Amino acid sequence: MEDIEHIEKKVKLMDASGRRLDGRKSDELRPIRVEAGVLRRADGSAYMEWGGNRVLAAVYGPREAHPRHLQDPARALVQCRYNMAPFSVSDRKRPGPDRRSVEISKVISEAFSSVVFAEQFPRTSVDIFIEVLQADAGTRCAGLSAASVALADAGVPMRDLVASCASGKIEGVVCVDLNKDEDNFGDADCPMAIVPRTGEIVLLQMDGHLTYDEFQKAMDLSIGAAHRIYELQRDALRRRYSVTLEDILKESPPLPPPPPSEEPLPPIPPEDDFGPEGI
Amino acid sequence: MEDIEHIEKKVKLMDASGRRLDGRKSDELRPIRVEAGVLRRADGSAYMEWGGNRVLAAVYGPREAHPRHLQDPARALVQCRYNMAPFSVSDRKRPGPDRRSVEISKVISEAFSSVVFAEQFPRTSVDIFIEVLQADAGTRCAGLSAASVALADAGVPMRDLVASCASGKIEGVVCVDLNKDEDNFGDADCPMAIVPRTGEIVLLQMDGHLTYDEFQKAMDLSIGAAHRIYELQRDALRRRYSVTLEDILKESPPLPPPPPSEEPLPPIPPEDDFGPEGI
Amino acid sequence: MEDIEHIEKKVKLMDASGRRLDGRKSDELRPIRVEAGVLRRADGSAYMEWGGNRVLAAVYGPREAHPRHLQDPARALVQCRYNMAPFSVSDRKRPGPDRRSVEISKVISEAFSSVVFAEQFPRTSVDIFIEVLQADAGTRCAGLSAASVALADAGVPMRDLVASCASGKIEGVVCVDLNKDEDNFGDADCPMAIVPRTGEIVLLQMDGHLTYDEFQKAMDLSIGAAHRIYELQRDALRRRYSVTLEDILKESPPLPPPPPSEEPLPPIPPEDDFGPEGI
Amino acid sequence: MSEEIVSELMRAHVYRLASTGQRVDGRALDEPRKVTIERSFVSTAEGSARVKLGNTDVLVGIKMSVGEPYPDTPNSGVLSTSVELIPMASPTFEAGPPRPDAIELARVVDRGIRESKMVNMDRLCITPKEKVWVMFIDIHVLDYDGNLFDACSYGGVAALASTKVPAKAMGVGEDFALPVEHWPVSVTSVKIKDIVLVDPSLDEQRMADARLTVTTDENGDIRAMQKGLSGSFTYEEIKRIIETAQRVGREIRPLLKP
Amino acid sequence: MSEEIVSELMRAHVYRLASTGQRVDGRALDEPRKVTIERSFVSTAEGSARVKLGNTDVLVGIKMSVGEPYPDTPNSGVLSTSVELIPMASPTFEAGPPRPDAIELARVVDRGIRESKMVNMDRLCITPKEKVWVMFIDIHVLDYDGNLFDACSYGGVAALASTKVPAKAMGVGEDFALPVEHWPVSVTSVKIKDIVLVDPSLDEQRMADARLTVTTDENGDIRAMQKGLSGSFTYEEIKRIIETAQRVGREIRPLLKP
Amino acid sequence: MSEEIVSELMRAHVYRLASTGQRVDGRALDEPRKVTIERSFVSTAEGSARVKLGNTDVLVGIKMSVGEPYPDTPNSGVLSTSVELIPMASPTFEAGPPRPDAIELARVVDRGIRESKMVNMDRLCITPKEKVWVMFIDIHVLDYDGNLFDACSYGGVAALASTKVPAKAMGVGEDFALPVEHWPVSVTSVKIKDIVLVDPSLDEQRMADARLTVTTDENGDIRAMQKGLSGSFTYEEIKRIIETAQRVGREIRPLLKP
Repeated sequence: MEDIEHIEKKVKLMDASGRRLDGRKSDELRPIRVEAGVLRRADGSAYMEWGGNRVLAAVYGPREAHPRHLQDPARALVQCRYNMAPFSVSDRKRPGPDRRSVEISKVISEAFSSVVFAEQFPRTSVDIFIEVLQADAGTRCAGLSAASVALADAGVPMRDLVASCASGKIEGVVCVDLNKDEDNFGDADCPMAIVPRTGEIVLLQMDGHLTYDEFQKAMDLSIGAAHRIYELQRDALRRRYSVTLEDILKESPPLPPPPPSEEPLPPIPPEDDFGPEGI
Repeated sequence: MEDIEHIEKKVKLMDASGRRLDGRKSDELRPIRVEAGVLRRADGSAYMEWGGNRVLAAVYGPREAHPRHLQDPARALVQCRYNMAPFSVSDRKRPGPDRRSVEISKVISEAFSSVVFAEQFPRTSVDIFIEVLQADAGTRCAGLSAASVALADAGVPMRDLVASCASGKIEGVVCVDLNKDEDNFGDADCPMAIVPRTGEIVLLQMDGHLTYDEFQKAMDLSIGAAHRIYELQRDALRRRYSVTLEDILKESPPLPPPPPSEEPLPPIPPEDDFGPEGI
Repeated sequence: MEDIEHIEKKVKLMDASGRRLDGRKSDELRPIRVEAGVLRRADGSAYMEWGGNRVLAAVYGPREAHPRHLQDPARALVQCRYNMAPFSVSDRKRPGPDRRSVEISKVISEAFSSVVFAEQFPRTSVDIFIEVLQADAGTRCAGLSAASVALADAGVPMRDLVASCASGKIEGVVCVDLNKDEDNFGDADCPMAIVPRTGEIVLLQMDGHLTYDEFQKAMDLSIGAAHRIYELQRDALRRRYSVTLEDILKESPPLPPPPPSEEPLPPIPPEDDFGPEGI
Repeated sequence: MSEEIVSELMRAHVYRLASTGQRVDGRALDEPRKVTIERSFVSTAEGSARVKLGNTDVLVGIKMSVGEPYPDTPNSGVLSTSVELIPMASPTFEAGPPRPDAIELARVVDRGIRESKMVNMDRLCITPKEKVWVMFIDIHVLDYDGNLFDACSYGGVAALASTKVPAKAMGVGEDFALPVEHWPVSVTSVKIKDIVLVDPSLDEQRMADARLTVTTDENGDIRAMQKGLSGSFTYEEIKRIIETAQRVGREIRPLLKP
Repeated sequence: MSEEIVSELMRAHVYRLASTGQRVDGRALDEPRKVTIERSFVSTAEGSARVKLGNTDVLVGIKMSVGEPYPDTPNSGVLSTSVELIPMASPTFEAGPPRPDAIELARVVDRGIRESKMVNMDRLCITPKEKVWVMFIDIHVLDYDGNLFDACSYGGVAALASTKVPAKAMGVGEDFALPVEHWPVSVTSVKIKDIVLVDPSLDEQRMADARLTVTTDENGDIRAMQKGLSGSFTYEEIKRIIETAQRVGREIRPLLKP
Repeated sequence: MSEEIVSELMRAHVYRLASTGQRVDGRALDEPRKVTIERSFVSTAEGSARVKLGNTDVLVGIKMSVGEPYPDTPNSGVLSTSVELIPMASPTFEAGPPRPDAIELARVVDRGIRESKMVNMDRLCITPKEKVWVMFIDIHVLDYDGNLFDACSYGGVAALASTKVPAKAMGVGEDFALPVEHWPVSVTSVKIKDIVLVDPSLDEQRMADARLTVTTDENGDIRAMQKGLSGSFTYEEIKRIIETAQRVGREIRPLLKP
């Protein structure tokens, strides 16, 4: 799906024992780290490292939608802008949206639209900004998962977080969470996103070649992975607020604003480069 | 006038007996076929084949003009957008308006402005869309003539139809209705459009080289041709509605909407590929 | 600062006696001619020749600012558009603003903002247009100085005129008013603009390499030069209106409109190609 | 495709019908509209097809030109797909650069064709690293009555299948038909509340909560998918939609072949 | 050129005068305003002309560069004409990309020059198929008092006629004057209700119903025409306008020559 | 940087404090905020730096590619600097092409680096007239709390200083660090009424009347200056601001070195 780069060569992506180039098994995720509340100006924010991906998500709103003629008298607009930094890929990307970014922004906006309690905030917009700082395949899943945390950090009332992970096929084997080489030289990529509490699928794209059986295997892997992502998202919010997601969600709508800082911030593990005020 | 293509070579455009490459005499039109009411969504539409030209015209309105600051409190705006499909010419045309299209859109808009009873519909716009699907010189005349039928099909009140045909000069001979080769290698092209009932000239452009006498000969040919186009336009409306143009015009303004389909549609001749619901 | 052209070669910019290529001493200005009231449609205008620069400035306003959402309920917007004609430089410049023009427009707008009595004209804009017709380094200073005269010619109430001149360094010597070669091959360029009556600095930019001492020398030269420009600006207004700037400024705000032409226009010197109605 | 509002009355009517397995135009829930295809409509194009899917009407033209390959695929032709949602086709379409709707549409159509490897792109290489055939699929939407994803995809596939590469005129060999190897068929379903139906008409599409486009090949394998709109699907719904896409795909595929 | 509204009073006044063959500025109906031309105004341009037509004031600069010919005219130079309606010239002009008015204006000026074969384009070929002279006509409108079609055209013709091709500096031979072979003159008339007058001032142009620009050459032959505005002309009116254009063209042509 | 309105109350508070030499965040008037720099943040870039200046947070990435030199500098590399004021960083930033604020910012950062001759551009020539290294400085503003001029400049300098040129991968020799020869430091002061303070926070910047950015090198010499905003400075104020810039520059310079 990451169509920024294609290099034509033959690469052996899996060894005899079914291990992938980076040593993972077919159902294994890359290392993931997520942190909530990393920016000052934004109403909510999150930073995520997922394999070689580094993404930042910020949320503003609900705020007055503008220009005015875009306002929906019945509900908030949920608008996402996915953007890649020029230096986030091997060949410099020209600043500004390309067709790929426009499409990804659209499907992510739609994925969140049914999860946010938009009816509570007519005429407003909830603006989600995803910046890919370093890309390594799977940026839309990472961006979406980070944005979900940023929405919660902003106190935007939601039915649940959204969790996202892709699966794909490499050398005939269905695997979860492809990295860049696997995406470039693999046979299929299938990003999806779910609402973990209900199992609803809010984002689904696919390209490549999957039999019906392979597709089901891929979905099963993605769904399992999304639940693991969900745990990491909840952990991040718990670290940030010392409350559980359940506490947050059960009180919503509306979600109360985070306690201003009466609770001491949790200690940051030493290998963690960024405190709650950094990304 | 069709400046899409120029190929530099010497072409013999007329034989000893004064016949043109395609066998026509100097005052002879290419084969023309026009059909009204070919699209569902548009308020009015027409399809025209004219030599190798294939053009489609659609009309929406009178409808609220937007953006609002463009509204004229005294009359309807008559706005035409002439557009060539990327595949309508030999070398693919990039999508979107080029300078030539902008100019043609402007002169066609102006040609219709004095014919439509615009004062009856303040603050509205009458939007005319012309799509050139296949181009063979004379697309603006074909588009304008088709748009005229589409306006009538939409029930837009008008003083008359507008009929259009170009003349030009090839190898020193003034001829009507140049085809692509004649336009590319000819000496002059002079598209015009008239209001047949009054003889008023509402569009006139020319480039090339004409003496004053030649110009008058060209005008005479174009005016004659436009009257023949006018007959074809009226026939198309008559086939569509089983009423004459006179019936339509004498009742306007405003033109009543076409009878919903109580009248059976006329049979389509077998060589005719498109029924009234196709183009 | 004039980054339109760079040609890499070694040029000797100053001779042994400290004379520059065009014979000037380090503190000498190029020949300057300025004329007020040279355009009909604009509310005020001025034409300036400054060395090889030819610039035209026009002012419209105070007039209703549009689009409306830009209106400032407390004061007039002072907006400048600096533009270079495509033929004003050796290599044709594509029409429309480039990044350099945008920056220059911004700093000139800001330079005038504190000088115009903007509070007297809420919701309006004072629009300043500077057209560079022929460029020879120093166009922003020439444009700004001409615009100042155009503002006075338009009767826009101001605290004072603004006068502008650059200094720079060539072959280690601080000089005033660099020409194109000096700018291209020199070591520094430092355009500035002042309010002569108060000495306030309203525009200051610099690039290159100046020690602190050299900078002060440059500033001293520029300030001296700006006062000479100021005299020329006042002369132009005096020739135009047969009144002194002091007369104009002491009566403002608001400046009365120029006497319609009861006063005979001053004779134009024979070497002067344009009368008060031309540029 | 930014849709007008549908009246509540219409919405209730469509949904009530659908609950009993019926549709306004008489179709069954899993029944697509009639597809008619006219090939070689445009003689200035190297290939073309006019597709009507019910009253949705699109015209697709293929232009071939000689250009450079992408550096990372030096032995392959280049494919470029554009959709113009011209204002002729609907009161909701506006002139101007393509909006997100049109971009998504073009990219989904492109993916179905590209990922199914319909055209053997390696056979469109003229000189490796230097010269390859560039294939432009230009989709002109003429009349909009819903489900552009499928109409545009059928048009693209049918037009490619009728395309002759003008090698002789370009001085690079003999003319040849595009080397078509697979036959992707796109089938789109939408969900209205809890009901799923295939090939939505305009009214149905306007009130849909979620959309899923599935492109399958002649083996029934999945080559591309795209979920759209703000609603969600259950896993079970997705499986049923894929099965429908496989079945409908088998019905429509013969129509796309020349 | 999107004009401000003219007061009804002004409109009535102009029309009443015109009915008796008079105009606000004292001219006869078929009399153009005074044309003054200053050449070589801009030393950074290869050719230039400042034209005043009454109070309408335009500056035209010619830049020459070396570029590639169009594939279909491998032995001919290239001509490109732009008009900038800069906001300095009128409160109704706005900054930004050219609008339809400016595009039409540039194209009509271009056609007059191109179709009259004023410049022998074949003599601007340096190496067939590879290198030719590209000629940019850039028109800067400084002060707008009506009838830009003619003012811009005169500026373009006069500037071209004063242009020296900088071949030496570009390393492609010796400098030479542009090979001018014909002398097109554009003459514009407008119709206000039933009255036709030539070279409209701004007020006249604002209230005009129809406009016709006729470009004739030194033989009185017609090289380009453009009708504009929403009104119409009768055939007889057009013939008279052409005759006026031929006569006025003869008067103005000498002014355009260097 | 088109700022929101600051309340009159806040304005009065900040000014009253400043009159007594104090600031809301406890700094002295001539004291910059804390600068922290993290290098090599982005592995896809050839060099990068994340700079925090107080709570202002910018990420700068350097990309190197091989391209053509400008005709007038055939032996020198090419430098291109862009700033994206992404809407993530502030409610006042909007998506879209760069506005005048962002353009000025990028050009001032660029001038500081270019005019100080920080990088020896002649050593970035590969083949004279044909191939040189092109250096893209892309500045991504993540969190905006005032004074972007200095934060972006520090990011650019620090990122360049950590950049390794990927010559091997491009097949043009061995990798090498960018040849850095000078160390420009940008220091910005603003004036609020009659008080001048260095490195304004967002609130201070919002109410500032005038701004002056001074870039000095390791010798304390001036390499670039830019005055901004609608207010003015006296000559004396400018001299004091330059002296502050020299002193603060000396303090910050070591932080920018790798």
